[in-house]
Amino acid sequence: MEKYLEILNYTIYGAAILLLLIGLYGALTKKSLIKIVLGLSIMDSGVHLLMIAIGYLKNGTAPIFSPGHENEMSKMVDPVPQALVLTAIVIGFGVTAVALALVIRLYKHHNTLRIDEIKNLKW
Amino acid sequence: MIYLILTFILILLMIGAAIYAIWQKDLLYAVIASGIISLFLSILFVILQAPDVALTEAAIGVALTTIIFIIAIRNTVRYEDEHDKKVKKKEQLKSAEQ
Amino acid sequence: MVGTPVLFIVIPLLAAFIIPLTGMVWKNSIRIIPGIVLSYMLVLSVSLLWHITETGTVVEVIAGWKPPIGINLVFSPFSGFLATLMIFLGLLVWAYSYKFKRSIDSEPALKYFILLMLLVTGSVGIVLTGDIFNMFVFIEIVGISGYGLTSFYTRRDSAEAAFKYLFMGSIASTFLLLAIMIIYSQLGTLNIAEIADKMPMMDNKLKVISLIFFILAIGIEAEVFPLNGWAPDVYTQAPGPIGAAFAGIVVKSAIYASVRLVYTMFDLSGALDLFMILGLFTFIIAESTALRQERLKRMLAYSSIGQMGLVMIAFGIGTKEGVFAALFLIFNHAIIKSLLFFSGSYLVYNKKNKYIKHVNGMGKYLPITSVLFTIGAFAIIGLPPFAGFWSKLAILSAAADSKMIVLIAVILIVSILEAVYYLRVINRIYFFPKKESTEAQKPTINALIAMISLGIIIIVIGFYPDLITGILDRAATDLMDKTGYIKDILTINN
Amino acid sequence: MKKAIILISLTILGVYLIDIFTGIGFGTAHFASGVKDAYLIGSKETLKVSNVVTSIVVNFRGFDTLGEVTVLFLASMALGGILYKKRHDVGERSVLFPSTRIVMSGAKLLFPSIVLLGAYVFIHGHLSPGGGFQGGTIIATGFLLMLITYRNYSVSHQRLSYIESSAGIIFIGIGLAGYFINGSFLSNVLPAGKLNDLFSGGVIGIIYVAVGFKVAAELTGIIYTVLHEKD
Repeated sequence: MEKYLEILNYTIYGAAILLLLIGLYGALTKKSLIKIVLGLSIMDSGVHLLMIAIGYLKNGTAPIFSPGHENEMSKMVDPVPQALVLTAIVIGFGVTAVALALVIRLYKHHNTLRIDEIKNLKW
Repeated sequence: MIYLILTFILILLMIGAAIYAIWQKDLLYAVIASGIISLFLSILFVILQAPDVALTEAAIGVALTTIIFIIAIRNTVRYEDEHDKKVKKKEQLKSAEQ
Repeated sequence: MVGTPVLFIVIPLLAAFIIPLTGMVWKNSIRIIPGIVLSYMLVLSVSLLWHITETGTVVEVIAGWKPPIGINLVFSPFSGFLATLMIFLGLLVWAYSYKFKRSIDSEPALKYFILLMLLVTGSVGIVLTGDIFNMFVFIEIVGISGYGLTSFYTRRDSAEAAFKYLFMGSIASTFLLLAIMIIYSQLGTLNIAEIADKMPMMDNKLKVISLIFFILAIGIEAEVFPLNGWAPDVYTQAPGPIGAAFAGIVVKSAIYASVRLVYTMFDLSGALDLFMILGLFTFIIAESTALRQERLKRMLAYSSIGQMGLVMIAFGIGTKEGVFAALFLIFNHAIIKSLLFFSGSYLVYNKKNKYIKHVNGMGKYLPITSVLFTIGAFAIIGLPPFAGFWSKLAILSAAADSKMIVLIAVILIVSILEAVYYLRVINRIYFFPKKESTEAQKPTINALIAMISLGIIIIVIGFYPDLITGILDRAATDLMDKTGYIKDILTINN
Repeated sequence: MKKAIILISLTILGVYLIDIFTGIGFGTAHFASGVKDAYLIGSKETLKVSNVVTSIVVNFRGFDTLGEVTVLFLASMALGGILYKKRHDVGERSVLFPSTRIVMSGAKLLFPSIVLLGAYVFIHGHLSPGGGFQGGTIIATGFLLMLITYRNYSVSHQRLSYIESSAGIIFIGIGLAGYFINGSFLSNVLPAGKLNDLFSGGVIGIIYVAVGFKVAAELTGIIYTVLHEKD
């Protein structure tokens, strides 16, 4: 039983990689511009989960020195990936907002969201 | 133990929501599904002992990203196959009503 | 000494936050402040470059934490040279577009100049930083200002080009994050010098996969062959001077990042060969595609991609002569391609599709611009009295020293292709009759100043290459000296 | 055909990634000596900040945060350029449905408490989970609620620009104070105080409050610009 539960642990990596692949698949094959942006944002979520999972320690605690527990340093999970993900999430939101603004403008010019009908430039 | 099972259920729901978001032709439903991914993701971050990231993901992923997608959809079209005849008819009927 | 490297980042950001406030009071400050900031950065970088010839590399720590803990900025001969070049080009782009969009109200202009200033700042940041995650942040700064500048005109296709760029850029940043995390999970650090120091501890399989992710991510920005689909469209759709900024500034910073990875961080022997093969593919395919182009800016874009391939070949040779040739090529390409973009956009000014045939007979109506374009074209082909000759010679002799005869043949054959398509344009400028309908647009005085100063630099370097070879030589030595780089950073006592 | 090729290559990528990450291992320490311990000790002993993520984001790697704030600033700039129109029409927002009375009064009731929560989160960023980004985004969601509930709720672009710029100037100003007093940008110029005190961590709290204001103003500006985009 315990052994099977061990395998459950790795499902977090599996889930993160699956999210990444599903997002990439959507971004590469879908024809609708909004679907493409959606795929990119799902892909970002996958990478963020992967980064947090790398920093995790079994039975660890959050990297905060709460009063009375100042000496539990060795049990803390790695704070560095968390700080990096914090930065990456905010950057990802900025990129998504710019992408959607571009989508709105493309729709205004071409009156369609389908990428195979917007091809003044070669893709 | 209970955490492990909870994690497993959350992961299954998340992957299901991701597949639904890519498969669904109605963009509004797809966007809501991606918001649900972010929601489960932020719970997962709490389980992985990252409360700071969970707060950020909850505010940005669930609220702001979803709403900005919805505004974009309201400004463009709601269906992925807008040239599908059925959908087009529906849209025409809607605009005739307004 | 006027300041320290951190001011290269902080002063432009401070100015970017101040400009919206002063713009409410005094509209012209929107245009003037970026110029002042860029000139200050140029003075600072030149004086620092002078300073490090005596004292050696300047390493600055941020927030007072010594390198593996805090972020550090490195101003070495190599990075300092590139930073100075980028700032100089940024200043020229600013001067060229100073009167840009003056007739329209100030809001788009505000965005244009702030985005341009931060594009330069982000590129300088990529070059100076000594931390891979910090590099990721600067790459995103460059990316977002690039998307904004590409879609600056509300023309039909500019949003499409920008979206294409954004799509590639997002995938690139995902792979970059993956590579950074793989390295962090193994070595527990993000500092480039410490990664280079600890690299032998890492498993070989993980090393290869993270290098592949890095090259995939940075190759998109550096316009390496299978990943450069976005570049010609962006060059075509962006405002004219921004094409020069992309070719001269953004691509150079991406090349710097990939070179830093291959030469300093990874100790894989096959990495240089990978570099060489990618460069050869990029060079041959881009130059032969350029031959078939009908639009002037598209042709210049493919030529620029081809030159980047040549730079990668030169870095791939792996000897000090190769690095020297590559740096010389980077310098020449930056000034020459900027001149070509500047003068080319006046030759096809206000034409809808900017076909090459629109330049017919412009030699009579725009004499100075045409002469400058001709100088640029001759220089990039590598004709003797101009700067481009010396860099082509340097790369050929570096290849000859390493006994790569096939490489020499390939470079010479492709150079003939290059000569064909440039001479075709020049033939049209001087010997074809002008069409009635096309109108010539006289360049503004500030654009003329920017172009003429570039032309003068090309000719002067052509006659006195010694002016530049000293600093290039020091930069090449600095790049090859891996242990020196690690020692400079990790043993700093500040 | 194209889909099949993409599926096959994605499967290969997935197998590779899973192989790598099972090799890296989950839930165990991966490296012998990393910067993690230096951050934990430095945060507790030198900076006296109990939330280690905050001390990394604001002090150890504060330069990243400066870049990140700039990315948001640039995104709102680029957004304004992409969706530029001669004038913004306030008052007719056909993008949204009209909301009912219940939603309207509910939003009015919730708005102050959301803003208060956001302010609490970024003031206590160095003691408890949260901080400038989190608090800023929470405040922005409060404004978002008001913007989508009331059809003619408007936020002054000029005022947002004032807040944005002055918060950015305060951030860089504190950094430059460290540069001129201690010789390195962003270094702590105020006394560090005692662990788990509200006034601890020196400049970290002040910088995080500035970041909170800036993020809130920028996100509200982004939402506002996109919301007012219509034909």
